[in-house]
This record gives sequence, C-alpha cells and structure tokens, in this order.
Amino acid sequence: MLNVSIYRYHPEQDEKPHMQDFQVDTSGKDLMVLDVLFSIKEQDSSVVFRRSCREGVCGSDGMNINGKNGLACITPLSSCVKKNKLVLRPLPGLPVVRDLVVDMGQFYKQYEKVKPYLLNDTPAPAIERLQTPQERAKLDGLYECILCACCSTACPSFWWNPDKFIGPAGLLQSYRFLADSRDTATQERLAELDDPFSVFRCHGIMNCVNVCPKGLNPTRAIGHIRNMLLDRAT
Amino acid sequence: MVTSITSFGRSGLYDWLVQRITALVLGCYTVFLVVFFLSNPGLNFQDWTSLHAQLPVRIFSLMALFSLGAHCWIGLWSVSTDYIKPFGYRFLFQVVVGAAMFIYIVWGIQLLWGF
Amino acid sequence: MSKKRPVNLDLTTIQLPLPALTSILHRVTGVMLFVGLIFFFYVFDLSLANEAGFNTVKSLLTQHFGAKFIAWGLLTALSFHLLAGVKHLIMDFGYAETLKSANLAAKVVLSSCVILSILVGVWLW
Amino acid sequence: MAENISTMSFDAVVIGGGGAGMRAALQLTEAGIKTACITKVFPTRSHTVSAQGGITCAIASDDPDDDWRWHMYDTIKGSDYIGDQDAIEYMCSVGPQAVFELDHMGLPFSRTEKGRIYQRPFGGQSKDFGKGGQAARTCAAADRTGHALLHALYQGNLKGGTTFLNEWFAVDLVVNDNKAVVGVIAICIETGETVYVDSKVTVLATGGAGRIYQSTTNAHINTGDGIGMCLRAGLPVQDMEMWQFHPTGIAGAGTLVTEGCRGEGGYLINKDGERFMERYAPNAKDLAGRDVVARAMVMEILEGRGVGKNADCVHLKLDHLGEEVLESRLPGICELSRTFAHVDPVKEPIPVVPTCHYMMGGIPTNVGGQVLFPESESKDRVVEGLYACGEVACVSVHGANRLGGNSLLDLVVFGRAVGLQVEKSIRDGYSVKPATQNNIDVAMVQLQRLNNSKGGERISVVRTELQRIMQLYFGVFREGPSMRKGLDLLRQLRGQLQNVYLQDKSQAFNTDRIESLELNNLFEVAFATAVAAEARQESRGAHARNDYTDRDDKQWLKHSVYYPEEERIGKRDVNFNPATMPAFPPKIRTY
Repeated sequence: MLNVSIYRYHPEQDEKPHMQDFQVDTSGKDLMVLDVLFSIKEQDSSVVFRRSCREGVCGSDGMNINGKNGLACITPLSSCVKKNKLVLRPLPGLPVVRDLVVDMGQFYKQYEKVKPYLLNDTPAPAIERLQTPQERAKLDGLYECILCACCSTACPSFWWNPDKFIGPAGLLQSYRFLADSRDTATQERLAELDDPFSVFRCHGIMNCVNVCPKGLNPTRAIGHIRNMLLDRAT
Repeated sequence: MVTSITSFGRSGLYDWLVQRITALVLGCYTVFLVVFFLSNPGLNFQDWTSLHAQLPVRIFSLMALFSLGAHCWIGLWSVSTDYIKPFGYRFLFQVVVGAAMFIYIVWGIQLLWGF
Repeated sequence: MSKKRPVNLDLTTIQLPLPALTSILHRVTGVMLFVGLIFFFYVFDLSLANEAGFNTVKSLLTQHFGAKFIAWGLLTALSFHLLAGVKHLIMDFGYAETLKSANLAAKVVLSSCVILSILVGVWLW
Repeated sequence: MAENISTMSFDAVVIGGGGAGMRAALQLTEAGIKTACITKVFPTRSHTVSAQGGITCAIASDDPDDDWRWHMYDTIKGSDYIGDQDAIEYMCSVGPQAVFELDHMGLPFSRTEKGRIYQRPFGGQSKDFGKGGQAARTCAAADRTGHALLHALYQGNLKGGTTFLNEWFAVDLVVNDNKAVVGVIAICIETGETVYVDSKVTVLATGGAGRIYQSTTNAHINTGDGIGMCLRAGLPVQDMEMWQFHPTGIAGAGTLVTEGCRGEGGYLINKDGERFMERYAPNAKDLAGRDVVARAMVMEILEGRGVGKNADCVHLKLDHLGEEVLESRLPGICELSRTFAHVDPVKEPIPVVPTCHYMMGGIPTNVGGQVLFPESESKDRVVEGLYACGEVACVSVHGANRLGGNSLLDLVVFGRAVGLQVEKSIRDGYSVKPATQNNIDVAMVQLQRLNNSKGGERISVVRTELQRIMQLYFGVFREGPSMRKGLDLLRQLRGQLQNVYLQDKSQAFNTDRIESLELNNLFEVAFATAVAAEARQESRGAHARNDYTDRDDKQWLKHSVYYPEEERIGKRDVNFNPATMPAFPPKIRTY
C-alpha cells in the first residue's frame, strides 16, 4: 500500500487547506501518478484534479509531486516516491480553486502579453511563406511548449511578481516568435520587453529547466532574448 | 511593458548592464586590494596612505565607490520589489537604501580626498 | 466564493535545485554586505585618518575576536558574492545554461567559497 | 418548475475548443460576428493536441505535379466508397488554401531544402489515381503536427480576439417551438453556475468519443458530448458503426504511435520477425488503409504469431531508421515509447496493438456544416440553427475508413466552411424565435435528474462496464450473435445509468458532476454504435463481420442512420455527384 497525502481545499466547506491521507494499492506496479489519482477518486469522488490526454502532451495535470512540479500522467511512481510516500500539492504560487486545481489566469495573462502569434506585415503569398530547414530548426525546443505551467510555478521570481515577470513559459514563447524567420515584428516585440520586470527577473536558477516535462530550456531562451535586447541597444 | 519609476535606469537592459559593469569594477577593486594586502604582509600607515595618495588609485577608488552606489541600488531595489509587497514599506525601504548610498558616497569622497 | 483563495507556497515542501541555493545566497550575502558597508567605511576612514587610527585598526584585526569575526564573516560573504557574480557573468555569455552544467557551476561556487572562507580564517588568525 | 437561470447572448456559439471549433470560431470572429467558444478544457488541452503524423493535403511540395484529385481518389477508395464525393471533393480542393492559412498563422511545419512544407508518405496515398505508386502527401511538423496546429489556432484566435468560455461544459441543446436550435445550457465548471447561452446559431465541434472503448488512443475528455446532445434532442446520427482502430497503439497504455513511423520506413513484424503486411497488402504493405493493417495484425495475433508475454501484440520496428532520423522526424514517438512502453525505439521494436482511435460516423451535415435530418433515403431536412464540424460531424469525408492525416484536414477545412456558411446565413438575416421558459426547462431535465439523485450506481462502475462491453462485443471483428448479446447488456446498463448517483453536489470545480454528464453522452454514443453495427450486415471499411465477410454494395452502399426516438436504423444515399468531375464508381478495394 502506497501512502498518498493530498492537498485538499474546498472553497464552500474549508476555511483553510489541509492535507488528507489515502492508501492506494498499487499491486507493486510502477504506475503513473495520474493512475494513483484515479484510484483515489474511486475512493473519494470529491477529490479534484485536471486531466485530459494522459500522455504528456496536453499539459492539464501539472502539479507538485513530492516537492517537484511535473505532469502526473508521465511521472512514474519509481521516479518520485521515497519511503513509500507520495505527496501531491497544487502548482505553487497560483491561487487554488479547489484541491489540486489552480487558477491559471495569471499564467495565461503573461503568455498573452508576449503576443504569442505570428506577426507579418508583408502580404501573404499564395502558398506558404518559405523557410529553410535551418531557420525552422531555430524553433525546435521552443514550439513544443504545452503551457502546463510547471516551469513558471517553479520559479521564485514568478512567485514574487506573477503580474510583472513574464515567467519562463511566456518568455520561451516570446523567443519562439522572435526566432521565427516568418515574423517581422522583432523590434516591436523587443521594445515591449525592455523593462526591469518582464525579462530581467530571471536569475538563472534553472528550476524551470529542472521541472519541464518536455525537456525544454527557458533559461537559454531568456538568455537569447537578453542578447537580442543588447544587440538592439548597442 | 511594465513601467517603474524607482528603478535605476528605468530600462531592464540598462539596469542589467550597469549591474554587470559595476560588478566588474568592484570585483577588480577587491582583487586589487587583496593582492596589495597579500604582497605587503607587514603593512604600515605610510605604505597604506601612500597607496591612496596616488592619483590612479584615487580614481580607481572613486570608480569603485560610484559602482558600489549603483550596484547596491539596483540589487536592493530588486530585492525590495520581490519581497516587500505593501507599497508604503517598499518605498520606505527604498528611501533608506537611497539615503544610505548617498551618505556612503559623500563619506567615501571625503575620506579619499580628505587625508 | 468571493473569499480569497489560498496559495500553495510552503517553501519547506518545494524542492529547489542547487543553483537556486546559490542564487538566494547571492542575495543574502548582498544584503549582508550592504549592512556591512558601515564596517568597511569605518575601518577605511579610521585607517586613513592618522597613524593612531591605522594602528587601532591593525590591533582590532589581529587581536579583537569580535572584530575578527565580523571581518571573517564579511569577507566570506564577499567571496561568495564575488564567485556567484562570476558565475552569473559566465552564464550571461551563454555558458552553463544546461541543467547539468549549471549544477556543476553551482557546486564549484559553493566549494570554492568554503575553501576561501577557510583561507580567510587562516589569514586572520 | 426550474429555477430561473441567467442568460448570456451571442450571435454564434461554438461548442468545443479543439481544431475544428477554434477554426470555426476564428472564421466567425474575423467576420465580425459576436461569437463565443465554449470549451470544457483550456483550448490547448483539446485532443487535437495529440495528433502526430500530419495533415494530408495536395500542396505539391514533395511532388510538384501532385493533384488534389489524386488525393480525392485515395480518400474515396479509403472510405470504401461510402464517403460523400461532393464533400471529399470540397475538402481536397480547398485543403491547400486551408493549410497555407495555417502556415501564415504561424504553424511551425517541418521544411524541405526548398523551404516548402515537408510532406511524408502515409497509408493509402497514391499518385495518378492509384496507378503512380506511393505518394508523400502528409504535411508535418515533426511528429507533433496536432500540437503545433492546435497552438497555432489558439494563437490565431488570441490575435483575432475570440471570446472563450474556458472550462465551461455544454449540457444540452435548447430547441425552440419551431424546432430550431437556439443555444445551449452550459455549466461554468469553476463556479458551478448553470447558464443558458442564447445564440442564433450553435456549432457543435465536440470531437470524438473514443472513451466508449476500454483501450483507446483518445484523451479522457473524448466523451462524445455533441453526439449525446443531438441524440437527446431527437436528432439522428450517421454511420456510427464505423470506428477506426489505429494499428499502432502502444500495447497496454493505448497511447498513439503515428502512422508516420511507417511512412518514414518503419514496419510491423510478428514473433518470427516476418514483415507480415507483405502477405496482406502486397503493394502498399505497411502503408495500406488502417482498417486493412489493423485486421491483419489481429489475424496474426489470433493465429498465434503475436509477441509479448501473452502473445497479444506485434512489433513496430524502427531501429533500422537510425537515431538521427528518429530524433529529428519522430522525437515525440521516442519520448512516448520510452515513457509508456519502456522501450527505446532507437534500439528495440515497440509493442503495438490496434486501438480505438477515431469515430468516422457522427452528426450528418452538408458541405457547409449545416446539420441534416435525413427524412428518407434521398431526402434531408436542414436543422435550423445547428451546425457541426470536425470529428463529431459526418459530412461524410471518411466514410467507412479514414485515411491518416485526413482528420486534421477535415477539421480545418470544415471548421472554416462552417464559419463561412454561418456568416452568410447571419448576413442574410437569419433570425429565430426566442426560447420559452419551457424550452429551457426541457434542456435542464438531464442536469436536474442528476442533481437530485439520492443514491444508486457509482459513475466509475457504470463507465468501466460500458467500456468493457464495447471492447468485447464491438471491436475490430464483429459477429451477429455476440453483438446482440452486447446490445442486451447495454440495455441493462441503461437502467443503472438512469439511476447513477452524484455523490458530490457542491458547486466549485465539481468534476464528479461533469463526469456523470459525460457518462450519459458516452452511453448514447455506445448505444447508437451497437445498434448500427448490428444492423449493417456486410463488411466494409472498419466494420468487419465474421458472419458477413463481403462488401454488399447492393444493400449497403449507403449511410446508416440511427434514429434515437425509435432506436431504429435507416439508410441514406451516398453522394456520387462531385461538382467538377465524374464520380469515382465503387471498385474492389485492395492495397
């Protein structure tokens, strides 16, 4: 039996959040954390969490698993459980709606701030806009982001200034468009970023890289943005 | 774009660059002093004052002093905006830091040129 | 429903990687040094004022335990702040931006600082 | 009787925030129509995100002479001739425009040396109407095309300023006294508030329902909500027996492994290491239609040539492609197979098994996405105010079997087409009689029964049983007697379902309530599937019967239509009238 401790908070019933313990029979199998949550929901249907694709591509079930942010559906017990104990808490730093569900509003707002869409002021051709494989390769490691918020909610700078620091996820997407050869709004994008909060709160602690379930590297992307800002200003 | 009027240069890039350049100056100054102390084990008052009487050293010290002022301000400003959320306290903290840096700089100039 | 929602931010439950430790220590030592500036300036002022002042400083730093301890503490903080600063500069040039290398860099900073603080102690005592 | 609920008003409401829904919403918003997109998950969490291999379309990048008519021929042949030829013609000819729009929106397609969109071979693709050999027509963004497409569409909508009602669940359609659809009852999941979303037109883009099966590549959210809503409103659905089993789901986990693996040169082997598809499809081999490959795999397993501990799967061999190709063309597959099969495809083959993947059937619509009510075999009536696109709709471009890469094309082409049609209709002054309180009360019945439940069966128990029945009696191979048994079991299960117990009756983010409503939808889909499968006495496309092994064009070159009120199956003519060319007549289908 696996000991599982879950962060519980129900806005209609609880003044404050508390931890609740469950016992789950894993039959010795190396289940994913999400499977464990399903067993718990069978025991107590009031336990609430988000889930969708169950294969690590939709980004619904980001949560704090034994202290580390990750996707429940692709985190095997063998990689997180210590001393037969699993502690599940909501993503840090965002307001908790109920149990493991957080209000992602602030996170999405920062994503929207970077204008995460292609801007091109030239008339669209009758076919696609051409792009060499080398130009396209610059988007690798950027476009794969699934907006699970694991990175931003593992970032102390985002905890302290969620309304001002764009955070690793937003900045990764910002760079995804800065790096796209089809985008012509580079200067406008950079101008929007040159303040003391949006980009420069990154202190390179690498927790975003540490937790990203897709193995992406926002820290490096932020470095590239900084270099572009520097290049533009000097 | 997040606007802020209390930051050093009002531009993130500018603050960042100033922080790096001042760090470099302060780092060099520290190493310079450490090397001086290590190479003068039995240091006496004359050696010490004659070092600081040289114009290049005075200019170096002055650079370090100004760097210190900027470096501290940018660093502590960012600390204050991270951890101190109520506006009043944050502003107070920034005033104290600003005043302290002003005093240090005046004090430093006075002691460098005053002896 | 209008009441304030809780936030899960109990730092004791959240794992942070080694570079996070060096980053927070960089801040802590920065604040320490800011507070310690008064000692630096006092000592500087005293030592340059006249020969008596210089000797006071010298004897304080060779005999007075409290003064020595403060000096050791500040110099340790200074060495950490300096080393972590160098790491920052290296990262600014695009090195150590993978998790592995950043962890290694953090380890190097932490262990060099321990060595330096011992050396400072030896030098002072 | 019911308490008065609050109302929100729009000109158009799109239900579903996947590829089809967002494409439709984008078209409508850009046309200046006051539109809301209701989506039960944040849009980028929709199941389109899991599509891997690509979007099939004759953009003439790989082959400059490629022709959309060749694509049309392949699609009709793939559909086993019950795809509507006017719709397929529309999809294949408009496709390139729709794909280029995606590129302009920012979709990061992989590229060729010439800078054009990279295309890979997929199953069932040919040149020159089947005479010119294998074609490479599937436009890809590595093996994350669905992800790239969904995000590009969401980004396009952000740019366009679409109103999203994120994490809102649509419960039932509101139908006015003139039998026109005038909006939907929806729950804001976060607060639990129930709202009547009043709208001139309603677009269903709720996606598939793969969760009726135990083993599926589909996300947990694929519960056929749109089908459920239609059936409860008395509207019929079409070709529901046609469920695609994807040949390569990871054994045990069910996670999808793209057909692109075989497109890039991977192949299936049995326990003897034999490339068995050479026997079943001598020409196309591993790139035959999905129904053909899935059946071949099941035959191999049934005849004892399976691999694994229980010999219940076969192997997909990729290691000969080399690490470089795998990491650049199929990085997501490498990741998934390491996570879910504990196998590194660079070194070992992946254990795979046919897994429920796609619903070819759905709500019958015309090319403009208007929902149709088939009144007889040859006569349809347009259901006023209701549109459908994407997997939930049956236009029908997939007929009895969908070709790989055609689903993404379907959703952008018809999402767009719905937008255009709705725009035209509203510009032409389409107006409706507002809903009465009674109309709203009717749509609230389901929800109220659930909210008042005081004991009975648990949701998870009923759901598990439903999935077990469907897997066992309505899988890759089907047979009359066992399907009739399955139907009986489903009828019994219906009793339990009506008595299902909602334990948690609180408001905020009550996923238990949502799952109960989803279960009702799953059941509606499953039941329609079962009735339709039992009725179609032939084997065609994905519908393979042991007791009727041949295709029967005389009786069944028809769509099946399930009428919910009588629980009966009717037939509907297949369209053989493309606008610009002669029809493709049915031929024997071999690969």
